[in-house]
Amino acid sequence: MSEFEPKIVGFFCNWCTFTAADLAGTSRLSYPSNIKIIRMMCSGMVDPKYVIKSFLNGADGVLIGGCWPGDCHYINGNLKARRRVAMLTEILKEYGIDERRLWLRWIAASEGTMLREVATEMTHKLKALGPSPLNLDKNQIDLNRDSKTA
Amino acid sequence: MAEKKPTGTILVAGAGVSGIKAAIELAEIGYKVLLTDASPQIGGILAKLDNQFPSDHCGMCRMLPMVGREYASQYCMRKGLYHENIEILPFTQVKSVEGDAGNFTIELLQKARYIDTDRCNGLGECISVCPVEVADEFNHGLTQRKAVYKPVPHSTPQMLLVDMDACTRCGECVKVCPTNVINLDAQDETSNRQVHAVILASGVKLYNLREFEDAKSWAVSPDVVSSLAFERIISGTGTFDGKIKRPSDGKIAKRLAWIQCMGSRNRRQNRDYCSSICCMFALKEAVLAKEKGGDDVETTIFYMDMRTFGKDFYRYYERAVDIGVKFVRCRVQAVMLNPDTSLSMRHYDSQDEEFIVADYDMVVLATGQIPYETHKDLADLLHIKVNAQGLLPTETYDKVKLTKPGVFVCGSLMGLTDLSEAMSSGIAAAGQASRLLAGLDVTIIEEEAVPEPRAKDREDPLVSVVLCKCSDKVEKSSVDFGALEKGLKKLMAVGEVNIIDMVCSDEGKETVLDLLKKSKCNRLVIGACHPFIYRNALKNLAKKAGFAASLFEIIDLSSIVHKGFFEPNRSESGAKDQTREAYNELFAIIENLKLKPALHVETLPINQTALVVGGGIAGMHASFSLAQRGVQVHLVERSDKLGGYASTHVNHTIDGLEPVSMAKDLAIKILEHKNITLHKNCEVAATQGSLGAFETKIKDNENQENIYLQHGAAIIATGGVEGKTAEYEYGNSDLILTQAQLKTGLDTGEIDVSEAETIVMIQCVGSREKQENVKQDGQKQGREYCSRICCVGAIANAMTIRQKNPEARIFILYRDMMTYGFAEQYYTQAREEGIIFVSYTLDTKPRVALVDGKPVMTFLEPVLNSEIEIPADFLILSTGVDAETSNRDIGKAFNLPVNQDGFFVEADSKWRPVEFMKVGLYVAGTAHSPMTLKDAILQAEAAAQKTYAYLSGRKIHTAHAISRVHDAICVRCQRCVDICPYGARSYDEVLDRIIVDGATCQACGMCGVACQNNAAEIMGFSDKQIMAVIDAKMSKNTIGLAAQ
Amino acid sequence: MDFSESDKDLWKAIYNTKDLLHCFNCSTCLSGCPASHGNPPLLVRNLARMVVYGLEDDLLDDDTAWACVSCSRCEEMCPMDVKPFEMILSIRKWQSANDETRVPPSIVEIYKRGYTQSVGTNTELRESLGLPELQTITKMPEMLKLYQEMLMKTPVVSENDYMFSEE
Amino acid sequence: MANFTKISFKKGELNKQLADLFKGMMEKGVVDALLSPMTQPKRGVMQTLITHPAHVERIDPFAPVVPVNGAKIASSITATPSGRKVAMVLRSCETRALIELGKLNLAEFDDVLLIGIDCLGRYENLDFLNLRAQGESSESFLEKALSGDTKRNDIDICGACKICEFPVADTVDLRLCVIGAGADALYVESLTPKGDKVLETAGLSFGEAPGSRDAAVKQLVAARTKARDAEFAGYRESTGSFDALEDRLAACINCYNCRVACPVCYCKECVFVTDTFRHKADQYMGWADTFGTLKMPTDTMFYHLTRMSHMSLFCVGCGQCTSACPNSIDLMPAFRTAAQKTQARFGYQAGRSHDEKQPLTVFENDELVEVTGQVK
Repeated sequence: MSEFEPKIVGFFCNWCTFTAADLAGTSRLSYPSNIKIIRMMCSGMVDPKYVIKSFLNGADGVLIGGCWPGDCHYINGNLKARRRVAMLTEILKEYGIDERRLWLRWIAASEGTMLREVATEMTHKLKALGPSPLNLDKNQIDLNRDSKTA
Repeated sequence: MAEKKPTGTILVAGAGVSGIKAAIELAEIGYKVLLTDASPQIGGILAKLDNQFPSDHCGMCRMLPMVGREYASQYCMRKGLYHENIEILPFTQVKSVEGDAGNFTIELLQKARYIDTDRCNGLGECISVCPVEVADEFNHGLTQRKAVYKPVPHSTPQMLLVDMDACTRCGECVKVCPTNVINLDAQDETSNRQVHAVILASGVKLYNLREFEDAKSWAVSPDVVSSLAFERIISGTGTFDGKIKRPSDGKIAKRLAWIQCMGSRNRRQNRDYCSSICCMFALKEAVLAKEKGGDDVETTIFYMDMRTFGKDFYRYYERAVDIGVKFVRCRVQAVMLNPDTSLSMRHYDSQDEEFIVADYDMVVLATGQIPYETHKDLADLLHIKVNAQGLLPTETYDKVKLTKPGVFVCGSLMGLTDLSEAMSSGIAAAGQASRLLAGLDVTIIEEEAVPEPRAKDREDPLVSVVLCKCSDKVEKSSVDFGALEKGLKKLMAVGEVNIIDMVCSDEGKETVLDLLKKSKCNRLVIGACHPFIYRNALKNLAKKAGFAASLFEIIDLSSIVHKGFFEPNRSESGAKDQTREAYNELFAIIENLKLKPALHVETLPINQTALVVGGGIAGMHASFSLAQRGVQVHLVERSDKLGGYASTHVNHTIDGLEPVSMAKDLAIKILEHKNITLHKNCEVAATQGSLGAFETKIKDNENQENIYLQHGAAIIATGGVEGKTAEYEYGNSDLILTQAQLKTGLDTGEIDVSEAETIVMIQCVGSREKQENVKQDGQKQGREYCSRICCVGAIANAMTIRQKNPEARIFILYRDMMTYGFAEQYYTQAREEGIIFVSYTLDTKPRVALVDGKPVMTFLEPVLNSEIEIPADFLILSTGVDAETSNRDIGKAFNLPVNQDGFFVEADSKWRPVEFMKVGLYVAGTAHSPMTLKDAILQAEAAAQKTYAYLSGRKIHTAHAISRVHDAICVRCQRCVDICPYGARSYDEVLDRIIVDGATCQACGMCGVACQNNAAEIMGFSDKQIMAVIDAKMSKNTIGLAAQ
Repeated sequence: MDFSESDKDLWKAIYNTKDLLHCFNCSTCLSGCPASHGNPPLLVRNLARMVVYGLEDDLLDDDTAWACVSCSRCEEMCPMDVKPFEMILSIRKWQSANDETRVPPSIVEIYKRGYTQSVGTNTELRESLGLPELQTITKMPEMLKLYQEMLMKTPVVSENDYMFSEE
Repeated sequence: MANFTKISFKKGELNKQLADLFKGMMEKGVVDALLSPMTQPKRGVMQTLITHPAHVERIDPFAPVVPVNGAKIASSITATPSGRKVAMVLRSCETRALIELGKLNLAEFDDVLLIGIDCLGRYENLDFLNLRAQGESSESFLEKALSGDTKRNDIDICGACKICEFPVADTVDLRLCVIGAGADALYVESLTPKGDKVLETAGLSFGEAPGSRDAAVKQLVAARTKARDAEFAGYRESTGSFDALEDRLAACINCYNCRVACPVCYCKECVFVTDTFRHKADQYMGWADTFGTLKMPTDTMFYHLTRMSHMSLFCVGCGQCTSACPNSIDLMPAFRTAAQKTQARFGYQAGRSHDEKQPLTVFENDELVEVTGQVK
């Protein structure tokens, strides 16, 4: 059986982490393709619903990338994000979703290297943690396989 | 047929932050800007700085336009800039400037990059094969780069170039280039352009410690670095990923020292000026070193005067002291290299009277500016002569206006500036240029008419997908485009899928345009290689084909395709994964587009009237600047006459200004100007509204009536007053005066100093001290800031006394002489005139006793470390500048923040110094913080320009993406109002609902998250869309691809 | 410190150039001064300050100007171009002119030792670096004698020969 | 502290004494209106707004039932000005929720006299009606409940009340104290200057607290806290995983009663019933495609977790969610355990004080550094 490849939803701030991801891409700093990037205008725009939805859809981890405190284009959206993540972590923990599955990281636009490090580290840690309790696919019918065998 | 008027065009030479700011300001009005830079990139020094005082972070993107943000780039500024009205020309020198104001012909020399950056994909295949390695300028030689390189590693688009001096012409890069854009035989190109005005923003060179005569004393090791090189060391993107390591051996550095005034304040080397920003630079670096390096990092700053003169600078210094940065007031003679490669320096401790030799791991030199050469070159370019100081000659009162008409300066050309001044001066220079252009027969770039919504935009979503094959790149990649096309076509919302070769090429674009014009779809996705490069070309393409801007998306196929490109030998399952990945990305963007409403801009009417609060010099200057450009101005002054503080107290200044007569002249111009309505004896009572439509109630105290003024924007220029004190026996003797009293007394002759033997002045009375330490009438009275004008003011008064009485002994007791910039020369001159300067600290404040009515001074002479007692004929106190007491009331009326010192708090201390968070409200002069006359005028010009940018048109358009309120489900809890960082939301009690100011809203989405049921929502960024994107990205549904 | 006796024009008498007045006490001159290692140390900056203040008596009593070894490093590095070395020489001249009997102990030191500053301090360091022991005139009695005879010919020594007698 | 007034009553006259007290207040103009639980003409006890003193006599503040958390009602009559002074008789859970609503501009306290009662618990609505039908009165309830006995014919007070560590309302102007007061008396305690003034105007004297009150309150709180901890531990044991939570909520039918009943779910309309969650048919099909099946109605887990993220910081533990569920899902512990954690994270306690800012409305530069674990 092939190695477990965790799925990570990345909510990246347009002004920093999203650009860092682009930089990493074009600087050929390859980072794990486990991250599905969704561009946000600000980490403070990440509604708790998005995080919950991601986990419910089977994400093994959620990475929110924002600007360093003081750098936020919208003054303090990142600080708001930090409080929300703290709140969400507490709720998720209560129901068996390990806090190591929800990451908030400050990654500036020029920090393509850091993005790669964070993405790699998170992927490694999630591999060690194993699939999310919401991603066990117990009853899943793999339609692809079905269609081939059919 | 009437000849078409030319578009107003301005050359901004120098694309550092002040040049960029000037360019953006002019572009916002609608003028065309040519923004050149001699270096291969834009951003100047700031491209290197990750951390800027006072937040120790960046936030550079905050200088992007607020209104009309969609015309400009919306990404990190340190990566680059785009604005529809700005033509950016890096690696371009201005070779000549001929002609006069309003009609310049400039010759530009565009240096060959040897790479066609329009077609380069920025992926740097060439870099990996280049065999040449040279020191990298960007990291100050701390790292190596290739001959073909990216000048700013993190810029976007990545504008590569070949360093022909280093290139061996081996041709490897040409061979490997996938897009065939390298031409090693490219030539420099010259071109002539017509412009109406010129703004010089090229900055000045910094002292290079390895080039100059003292080098042998300092540059004894690679571990002695300049402060800019140190920025690269602490930068997260820098040489050591932000770890503070020694360049020589890469070992962690724990003992760090900074040496100030390197290359400046040096009369011997003909650099008798202060570089102004190095003190804050060193403070910031020392603080950062401690924060990044850990508590065990020792930081020592060797200095002469800590020049913490700007707003909040002193508090930052206090913070540095608190976290343990050590300050040593001593200049050292040399850095010595120890046998173990550590560095050592010896200094003298005057208090303990002993020499101390200490070891350091690294030494940072605060290398100052060297302006004369640059100024000389620019003067030659303009066919003018430098002034007596060797600098470009400027108008007496306008720092940004050269005596040569039509040419303006900003940024460090005026003298090394901090960020805030770089911004103000950039805006002010733009303002001066726009004043010139307002009087010329030129026009602005016509704004495209807002397109009418098409009928089909309202129909069910149908998406046209265009995918670029990107020539052979895709052939090499393992994404199966055929399968992708088939899969996408199965989606209900997809109307058509077209795969085109090279969308970026002219033929490609035409093909796409033809296809799209015939399309029945109402939404469009283009998958192209590098959206940052092609975004605008593709946006125009979509527009031409009639697609609504909000119903068009570009997707970066490159990141997926390139993966295949770089790893062509991926396994079959890997290739399938990749195709699936591309499918999922496209699926997500289609899902998003499907749910996106057609957004249209709102057009807001603009009342082209400005309100200026305060009739001091700043207020008058701003009013006149606006009136001259045809803006109607209401000028509100509390007293019964114009002029403010400077015009009543200061007849002449040390730099030859005559504020009283200048204010008088200005007042006459104000009174005579048909566009200005003066409201004397009036006070602001209340304001409501937003940009373009404010209404302010003013109280006419004379006629006891209320007046209601309608205006589109307002400038707060309330000024300041001389500080009060009860220290040093003030008030108990006629011989103890404030500087202002002395000045007036000397001018009127009421104070006779001809017989005086000894005159003592004390600086910083009640200033730069914790508020709680200084009490007066039981009130906390300390000014925890530097008032900026007192040191030069004291010197001016001392020199006047010296003229009247050459025999008098004059002592100036100071803490740090704040004679920054070229004011340093006054300080030198004063010493030359025999005025004696004695420093004191908060622990060794001078003491005064009244003996027979005469002040007898006792103070510590710090050099000789002994107490001096001396009777004085006069004791003069520099009591600084207090904020206008009315600031708090005005702040309340406009809902503007006032800091603990009573000055107004600007939107951003670095990037938006004359703006308030609320769009349409601006600040100028001492209302902002204590400042010199010239700085107040500079700010007034800047505030007027900000105002003019919006009031020059009858209407403005909001952005497409702004937030809105769903009243029916809104509970009016006002969490959105509280959380909005821009004050764009308010609760209207009469209507009982939440109002959004569309011009101010920046679509940050804070309201949307704060509002738990989406009654507040960003149009085009709805929860519904984002959740659909999550669904799509996480979708395991590969039915679309199953048939492959 | 009593200021009533100070002479504000003293600098004109000692070192009549405005160069001196430019001094802003930055301490460059003393931080690398070899004579600042002496006891008492030569503190060039302080001398400049005394001149500026016109502290005549104090200055007359101060011997440190005589400890200067004329390396002129202060002159080379002074950012204000005060020319401190020139000032030191001027102070020496002024002191001699204003007190003919004045023979500073440092001259006695020079007479006895043959040089101004002790050089014995770095013996261990020299040894560790493999450098030979420093050959000083003290270790060459004949040379020292010659040197002393030479000095004895100068008026400042010969007129005060009682101070130089060996006991 | 001497700010207690003793009001003695004869057996069966507790409500009459209270009615007299409030009537006096209204007649003296201390307040213009009274919001209090009142016996209804047909059946049951409901919060009732009384503006005429003549109608005060039917009030029954200690009736062990809370059909609707009074905070919502109080909000509706104070969020916008009415020009009237109103006294409100509420339980701790109601006042605490009301304080949270106040921070959201949904309640205004200037014209309100908050009167808290000592609360020994409430019965579910139907249970209460049955007990009343069997002749139980508020006084008989109090009498037994004060001795620790709340069970009647196998019917007990709700789970939320058994573990409620706030039997006494704290952030109020006046408090009607029965704990430690003895069987024939009740104490009116003033906690604020506003309360003092009311008592003065009403002509009541100030005296000492009943001697045994403090100890009795402490004992009750300790017992409840212990019960709470045991309940939470048991809950976490059984429902600490996502699977278990899914199992617990399996019967959810998206009726949203829990959020309608919740006093701090303050939205006019829940986001889950807005357009945001009005999905198109192909969306459902897409979801079904992923696993081949799709449980309908959708978004039940999403709803509960989101609601937790929205209100757990304000949760006062009143248990109305459990009471409201038509499918008997015991939601209270699910939300209270999460609330315990989220509130603790910010050192916040819902309803503790008017001045404490709600955690998601204030932000500092240098806080919660552990979230990212990054230094500059």
